[in-house]
Amino acid sequence: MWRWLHPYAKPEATYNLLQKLLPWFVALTLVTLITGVIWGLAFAPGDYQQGDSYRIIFLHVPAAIFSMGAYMGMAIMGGIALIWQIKTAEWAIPAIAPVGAALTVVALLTGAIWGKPMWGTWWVWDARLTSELILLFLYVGVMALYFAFDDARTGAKAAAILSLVGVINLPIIHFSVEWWNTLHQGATITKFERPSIAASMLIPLLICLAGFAFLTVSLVMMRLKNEILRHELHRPWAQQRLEQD
Amino acid sequence: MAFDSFTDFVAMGGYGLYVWLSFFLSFVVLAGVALETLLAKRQLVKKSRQLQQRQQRLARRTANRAAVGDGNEPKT
Amino acid sequence: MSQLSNRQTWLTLLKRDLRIAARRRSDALNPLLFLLMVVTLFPLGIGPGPDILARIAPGIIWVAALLASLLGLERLFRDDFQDGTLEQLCLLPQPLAFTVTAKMMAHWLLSGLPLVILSPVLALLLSLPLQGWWALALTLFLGTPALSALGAIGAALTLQVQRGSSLVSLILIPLFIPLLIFATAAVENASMGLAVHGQLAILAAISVLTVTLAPLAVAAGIRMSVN
Amino acid sequence: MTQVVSTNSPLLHAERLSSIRGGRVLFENLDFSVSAGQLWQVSGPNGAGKSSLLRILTGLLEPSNGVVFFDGNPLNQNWSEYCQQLLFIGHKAAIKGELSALENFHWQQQLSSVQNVDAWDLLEKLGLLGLEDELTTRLSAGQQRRVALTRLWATQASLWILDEPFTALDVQGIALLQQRFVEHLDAGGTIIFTSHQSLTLSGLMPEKLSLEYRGEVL
Repeated sequence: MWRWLHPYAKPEATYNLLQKLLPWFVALTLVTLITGVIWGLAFAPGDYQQGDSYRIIFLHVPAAIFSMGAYMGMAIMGGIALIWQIKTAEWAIPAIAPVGAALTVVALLTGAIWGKPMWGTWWVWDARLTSELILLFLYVGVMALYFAFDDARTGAKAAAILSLVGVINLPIIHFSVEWWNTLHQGATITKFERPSIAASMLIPLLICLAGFAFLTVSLVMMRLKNEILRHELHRPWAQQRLEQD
Repeated sequence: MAFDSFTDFVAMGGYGLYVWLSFFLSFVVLAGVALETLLAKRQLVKKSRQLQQRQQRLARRTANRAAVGDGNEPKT
Repeated sequence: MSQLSNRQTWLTLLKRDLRIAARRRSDALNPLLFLLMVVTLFPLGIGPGPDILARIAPGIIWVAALLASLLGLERLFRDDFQDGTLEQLCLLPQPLAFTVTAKMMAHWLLSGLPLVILSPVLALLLSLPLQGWWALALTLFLGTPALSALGAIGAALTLQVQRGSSLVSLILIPLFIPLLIFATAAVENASMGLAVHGQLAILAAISVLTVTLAPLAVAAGIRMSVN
Repeated sequence: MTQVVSTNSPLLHAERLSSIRGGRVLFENLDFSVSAGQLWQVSGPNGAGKSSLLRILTGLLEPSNGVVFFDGNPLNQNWSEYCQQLLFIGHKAAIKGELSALENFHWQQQLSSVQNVDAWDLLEKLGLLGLEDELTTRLSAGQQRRVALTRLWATQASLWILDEPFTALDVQGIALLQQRFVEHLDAGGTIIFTSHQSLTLSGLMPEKLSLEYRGEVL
């Protein structure tokens, strides 16, 4: 597999591949996301307990899942950057981090807004929200570290190491926060997802999940293209590409 | 269709404010990231043009100096 | 050729760091005084009622300890970085991930251990019930090695950054959270007379995991900074 | 005392070395071989990349392109072996200001695995006797340099890489260091050092590697 991937370690080849794939991913994002959101908002039946406020989960759950997923992806890229010294993987870190942070913010916002009618306050120290908040701090740390260096390569390496440290810590943090939550909260809080969810709600949720997956990948691809050009700006091919679009 | 009328749809069973607010804010945040990316691309185009101009200027000056016959390298 | 044993190298580095620290005592002392003062602020801000103080004592002491541990971190590798010692450490035949553990140990002896020793005073000031005292000392004893190890990662990564101390805090505080949760839970349980083995075991496990894996990240960070 | 590495292949071999620092090309496609027993002087104006080249040779700095071979293998493949053969004194001399001259000598010596050097003899030779308990921050630049150079008398390393070893030294100090160079070379050792002033080394004929300043900005 690495032999096959090797040509894409060359920035120009990666750029061309991204250029070719991006329109498809953007199209897929638009189709799935619009379908999922309209289905979720208008066609999925209301919840017998939460009424129509539950429709927020069509955003919240995918955002929460892919905020974590993006962190994993960033850490994997960090590992590749550190072990194989592949530049494109280094540049993927500043491409992924802001997207992941944005997804985390979406998960936090939607969680808080959902909490207002359910719990009566905008913020509750619920396990999932707290984890998301800490995840946001982790993203902020990675980005702050990356931008603290004058030399982008050093910054990328530092951010790569930090994201690996973070990804080892993430399950520990997640587990400790869950445990802390059961310790301090009564049973009055209704959990966000119930164990069983009706198919009529599950299908739009799955479509939304796919939509967010494509959205995450598309945004990362767009940003990665920028990062490649930013670092290859002195090369003729990058200058040509920039003139073309 | 889970709603009888458009007003029902907007009202979201009394939760309209929360549902629409969360969809709106999510859109703003994610569109913000996309917009920032597109703007960064524009900046890159600008920077690339500047760089090209600088390279051309540099090439022209060295060509001029060679023509005049003053072959001294600038001391730094 | 007399091959120098790893143990001897390690001890040389440890002794050197301790001797340097002995020449500048304020570096080790200031975080402790900071901790003491922060703990003093809470009764002044919340009121001196022993009930409420005892209730929040574990949290206050641990949060203050976390903040205090961030204070001196910036200097952990910086002096060695500036005078070229760090380059020499990289060029030792022993792996860097091994030699940095000597520096981490020195840091713990100078920052973590004094905290453990100071903890009864803090417990006294915040009227923590007597059953909680040993639990507090024990959680600090088990948790501070992880603080030193994580702190070393932060310090190594920000070596090249001018005035990196606020950045170090930004990076590290999220990573400290599990320690805080389990340590305070253990002290709370102990002061109520409940069992604390579970929390202490988890705390120890986190510490062991951190102390074994952190040197790799620290070594990578130092190599990157020296480059 | 000094170990002689006897091989037919060059001790250190650089292949197509390039270094780009801060968007500026320091040098490109540098090829050279250093054999055991040779003395090499790297010269060039400020900013030509002398220090960077030495740091690349020690393996501290990664070249932007190219490989350095030690004994026929790339550096990182027998790193531990290389570190045992290498003594590097950089621009920053790894002297601890909070420690005295003697303490500085002791900890560095303990790491260098040489035990049978008499510290007092050495301090006397380098004119540091009487200053041994003084904290090194209180010493002059030349004296601090001498403290750093004590390592050259207490080492088993065969390859010395020295960045500007002669700076801040007085005439006596320079003579002393030259004498040590001769001893080391006679014992089959190898020295690579930088100096931007063209130094007249009595009786020493260094191989020259000059780097020139290139203003190219990427």
